[in-house]
Amino acid sequence: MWVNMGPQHPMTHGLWNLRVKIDGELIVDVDPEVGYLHRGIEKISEDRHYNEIITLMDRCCYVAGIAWEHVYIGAAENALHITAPERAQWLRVMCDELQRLASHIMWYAAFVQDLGLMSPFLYGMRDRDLILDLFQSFTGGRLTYEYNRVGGVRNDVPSGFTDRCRKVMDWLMDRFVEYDRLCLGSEIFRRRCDGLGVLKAKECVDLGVTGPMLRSAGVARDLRKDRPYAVYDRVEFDVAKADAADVTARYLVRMEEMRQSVRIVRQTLDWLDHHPGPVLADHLPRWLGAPYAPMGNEGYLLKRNFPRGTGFAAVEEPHGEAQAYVVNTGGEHPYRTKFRSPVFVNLSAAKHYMIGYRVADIPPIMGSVDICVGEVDR
Amino acid sequence: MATDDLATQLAPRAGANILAVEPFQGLTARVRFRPEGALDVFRAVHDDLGYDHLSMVGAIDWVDHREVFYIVWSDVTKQYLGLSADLTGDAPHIESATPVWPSANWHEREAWELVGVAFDHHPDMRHLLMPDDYAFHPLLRSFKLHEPEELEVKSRSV
Amino acid sequence: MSNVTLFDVANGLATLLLTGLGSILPQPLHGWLINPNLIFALAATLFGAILLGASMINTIMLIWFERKMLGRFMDRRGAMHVGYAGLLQNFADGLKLFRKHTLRPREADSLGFYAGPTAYMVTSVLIFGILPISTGWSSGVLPLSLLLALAIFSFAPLFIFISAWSSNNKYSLLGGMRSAAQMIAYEVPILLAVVAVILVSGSFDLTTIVNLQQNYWFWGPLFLALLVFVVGMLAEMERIPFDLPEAEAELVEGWNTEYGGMLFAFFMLADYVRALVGSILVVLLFLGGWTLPSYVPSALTSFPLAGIFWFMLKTYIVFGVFVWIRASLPRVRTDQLLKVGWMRMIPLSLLSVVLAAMLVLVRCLPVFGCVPGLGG
Amino acid sequence: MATAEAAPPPKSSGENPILYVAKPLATAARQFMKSLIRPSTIVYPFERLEDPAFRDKVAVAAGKPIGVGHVWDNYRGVHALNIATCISCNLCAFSCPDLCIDMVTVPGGDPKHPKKCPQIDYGKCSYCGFCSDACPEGCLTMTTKYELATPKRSEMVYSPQKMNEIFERKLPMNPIRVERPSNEDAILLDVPLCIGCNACARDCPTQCITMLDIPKPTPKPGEKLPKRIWKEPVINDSDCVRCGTCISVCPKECLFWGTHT
Repeated sequence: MWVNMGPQHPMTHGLWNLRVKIDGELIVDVDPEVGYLHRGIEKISEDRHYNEIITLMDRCCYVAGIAWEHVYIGAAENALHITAPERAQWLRVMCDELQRLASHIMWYAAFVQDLGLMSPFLYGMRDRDLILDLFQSFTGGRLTYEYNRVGGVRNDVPSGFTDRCRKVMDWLMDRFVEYDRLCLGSEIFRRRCDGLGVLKAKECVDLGVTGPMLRSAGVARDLRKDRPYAVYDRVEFDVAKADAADVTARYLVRMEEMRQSVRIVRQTLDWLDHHPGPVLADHLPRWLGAPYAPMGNEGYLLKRNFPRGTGFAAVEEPHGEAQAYVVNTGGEHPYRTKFRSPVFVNLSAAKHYMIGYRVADIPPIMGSVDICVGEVDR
Repeated sequence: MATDDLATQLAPRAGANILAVEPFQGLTARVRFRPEGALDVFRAVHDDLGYDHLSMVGAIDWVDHREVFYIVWSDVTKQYLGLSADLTGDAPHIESATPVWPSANWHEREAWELVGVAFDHHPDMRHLLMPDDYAFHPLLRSFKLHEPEELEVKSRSV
Repeated sequence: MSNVTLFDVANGLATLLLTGLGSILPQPLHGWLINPNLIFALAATLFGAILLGASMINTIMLIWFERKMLGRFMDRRGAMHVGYAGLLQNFADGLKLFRKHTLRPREADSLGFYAGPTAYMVTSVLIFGILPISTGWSSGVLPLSLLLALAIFSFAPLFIFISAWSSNNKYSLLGGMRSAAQMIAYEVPILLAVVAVILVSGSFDLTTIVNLQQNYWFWGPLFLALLVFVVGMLAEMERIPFDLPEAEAELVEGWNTEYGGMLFAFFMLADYVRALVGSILVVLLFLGGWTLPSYVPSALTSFPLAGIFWFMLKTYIVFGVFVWIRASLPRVRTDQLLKVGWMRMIPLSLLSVVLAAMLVLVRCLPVFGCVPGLGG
Repeated sequence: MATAEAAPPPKSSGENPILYVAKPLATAARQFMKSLIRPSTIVYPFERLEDPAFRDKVAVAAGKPIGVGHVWDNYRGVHALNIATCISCNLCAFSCPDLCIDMVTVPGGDPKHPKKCPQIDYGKCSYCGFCSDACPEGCLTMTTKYELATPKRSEMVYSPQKMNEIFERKLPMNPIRVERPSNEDAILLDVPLCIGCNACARDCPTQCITMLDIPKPTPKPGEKLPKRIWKEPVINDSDCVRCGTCISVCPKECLFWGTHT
């Protein structure tokens, strides 16, 4: 019997459809259907200025907006041969980690709620709100930040921000203990999650699975360590790793990542306190340096013969490895942008970690993948 | 020089199909190859160079031809490598990378439906993001964004 | 405490009404109206109406109680805008559901679709006619009231399955099957736990059981039975952690996916009626019902309706424990649930029966000393 | 696990089964006790985070970092427009990625140069703030107003007057202004192409272009002088807001962006 779990279904957390073939309560086949949220971001980008694409990136993944901005900005800066100032890089790292915290807390909330436990959902939303408050205090937005610019970030953090941020980090560290008590301390949780959705390291690599799913299989692969971008080579942190490759292992990896993120945020705050400086690169081309896109660029571009190039950047987004490929042919719009979403790939491997389990296991397994449909469909 | 090393390493199995190995912003290098020998190149990159992880498959419409690019990652060298092939002709097609990297499955489905590059011997070539009977390839340059009146979905399944 | 029963009240009301009405009417009508059979019929109707009203109001207050309490567990407030502290919110919700159009899927089986929720509701409410709320506040002395209550209580899976199957929906069917399997699996340990109580009290009559435990509530000596009974009741009431028939994460709303409007309200209300009944049974069987130990000051037990007050207080506290469990535990899986039911709960309940039998044999209770009347 | 076999049963952690739910129960109970006094919820229509008095009360009373991150003034909400200082430079409309800004005529301009101010369709707006970043005069800013619910879609279109009313309410406005880069490109003139038509000076919103006379060269014998007005635009760089209007109105495409050498 084929059962449609979606497009409107409490398990899907977004707009996609998991077609499940079941035999009694046993899953015999699955077929994820995506595309319900396809907005054609890659097509719209063809008609937008480099900076205007940032607004699209925020909507690419609605729980990890600023991380996606970083993905795109990295590729765009490569394509345009621009380097952001140091302070901007630190700010980006801080934003990435705050976003990772927000995204993982959101994941925790939704995942545990799928197991039928509603209190952690509200605890999670409550604590995530503090991070959104922090974001709002310097970007002006709570979900769609529009903070990065080609060549840096829009503005510096306001005074007093670092102290507030530290306070929130302390609060969060206490909450993580509570989260663990509610989940790992509960035998029912362990019995629901242990041994579910196993995807071993070899399969993970073959299927291109990245992020916490891969790290839960014992592969300590993290772009922040392996191929440090921005200033990740200057902060200290450990790569979270687990060996069981099941749902509990993914839970453990994400919880550990949150703790490491707090650690990184604290280091960035210390750096930011002592190193004032510009946050936007100087000597930007006119149509990038200005915060807007003025008229009359076409003739200018022809006369200036702006350098062309193709940029590629990979960023360890909360869900996994996000990559962007930006082709700059010298025009004011990128010729082609291509984004690689980690969830897209993790979802495409669904057959390999879902078949053989039971219908009741679908929510925990899918929850542990951390689906964000916005970035699957783009 | 990294690019020369790559070229020599690739030479025994796919030397004939390699057009160039060029430096690339953000990647170790980019290998341009002939689409006819795609599978050989993939195998060489996967087995000999150890790039066991396919990150991305994308296609670009350059109006006169189309380009397919692959980004692969090696856990040993911790490096990305780009592969790219230019496809010409009215019906551009290339061998599917799924036998070498199973993760190419959805990427190739997406590249086919958005840019119209056919992947031969793909195990499951269906529409992914678009409706099942969508007749256009939206990421072609000829597909204009601001002229929606020209676009009509030919048939629609209920 | 008076010896007036609720039925006596209803009977008196009916007599007053009919004789009063009859006295002003001419003869043939007068004769018909003061006919004892008619009076009895009206009394029974009144009794039912009072019971229904009381149980419904209690159920709705129970929902409010759960919402508020769950809110505090989750660091939020719960309903708070309609009425004082949201007291009237559930009435508003009920009114909204009542006004809604009832939709039936085209392919659904009409008879089962409508009969299922109705029968589920009716059987759930029926139990209130049997349960003694306080001294005399019952339909009378039923020697087998406990058995009857449990028998009616266990009708539910049948009706749930009927309505699930006739909805013609895959989620509903799965949920209905889960529900049936779960309820049948947990009937047995519940009954066995009740057997322990029966052994100790020597009676099937709830009033007798309650009166027996005035000074030694059964939860102490029969702790194992209480545990089995509470866990079984959680499963029977389909509350978290055993709410997998309507596990919304995988089955949307389980067996009531296709229901809306008043039919959904039936299900919802009946669920809470069953929750109320479950809590009441726990209080009756293990927590001494409306009695307080004789050493508490008599001022606490002598005010009007004191029995009902203490009884409802205990009931709400028991329900509060259910809410607490709901707020802190995730839901288990079907196979685990059945495994726990058949392989853990039944041995435990059997053990509790053996323990109870031993208690009866020695005619002594731990802590309370020897009780001559033990075991009836 | 590509085969359709039953998964192996999960392993038990081997703890005491009676106590195995004690930890989460205790955690929930602790939370219950904590939130008995005051849950974290903010009762929104009555309590607002943008109200500083409330914020302090909550943060202090609850002992939680509620609202600690708030610098509400930074919030990007509905725009406020100061019509009086708007120079009709069009930059907001051009910087809008969603094309939701229309420039509409407002009273106050002279008949030759009607005053045009932005009208924003909030049905399309994505609150990215590019327009207020682009505004050279700081007259279009974003405020903390965020309640836009309305029964009609047409009411989502905010006219300049309506945004001016918001400005007059003196709500906190986003204080972050993106500084103009110091090495900003200027507008340069390709002298041989200019015909001295005055279009740029006429349309310049800041009136920073003046047309200066240039000497009419004496034609050599046989050479034909170009047909033009013997004037040339001179741009006052310190007044110029770099809106590019002159470039777009120039009939001969003789103005362009570039750096002074």
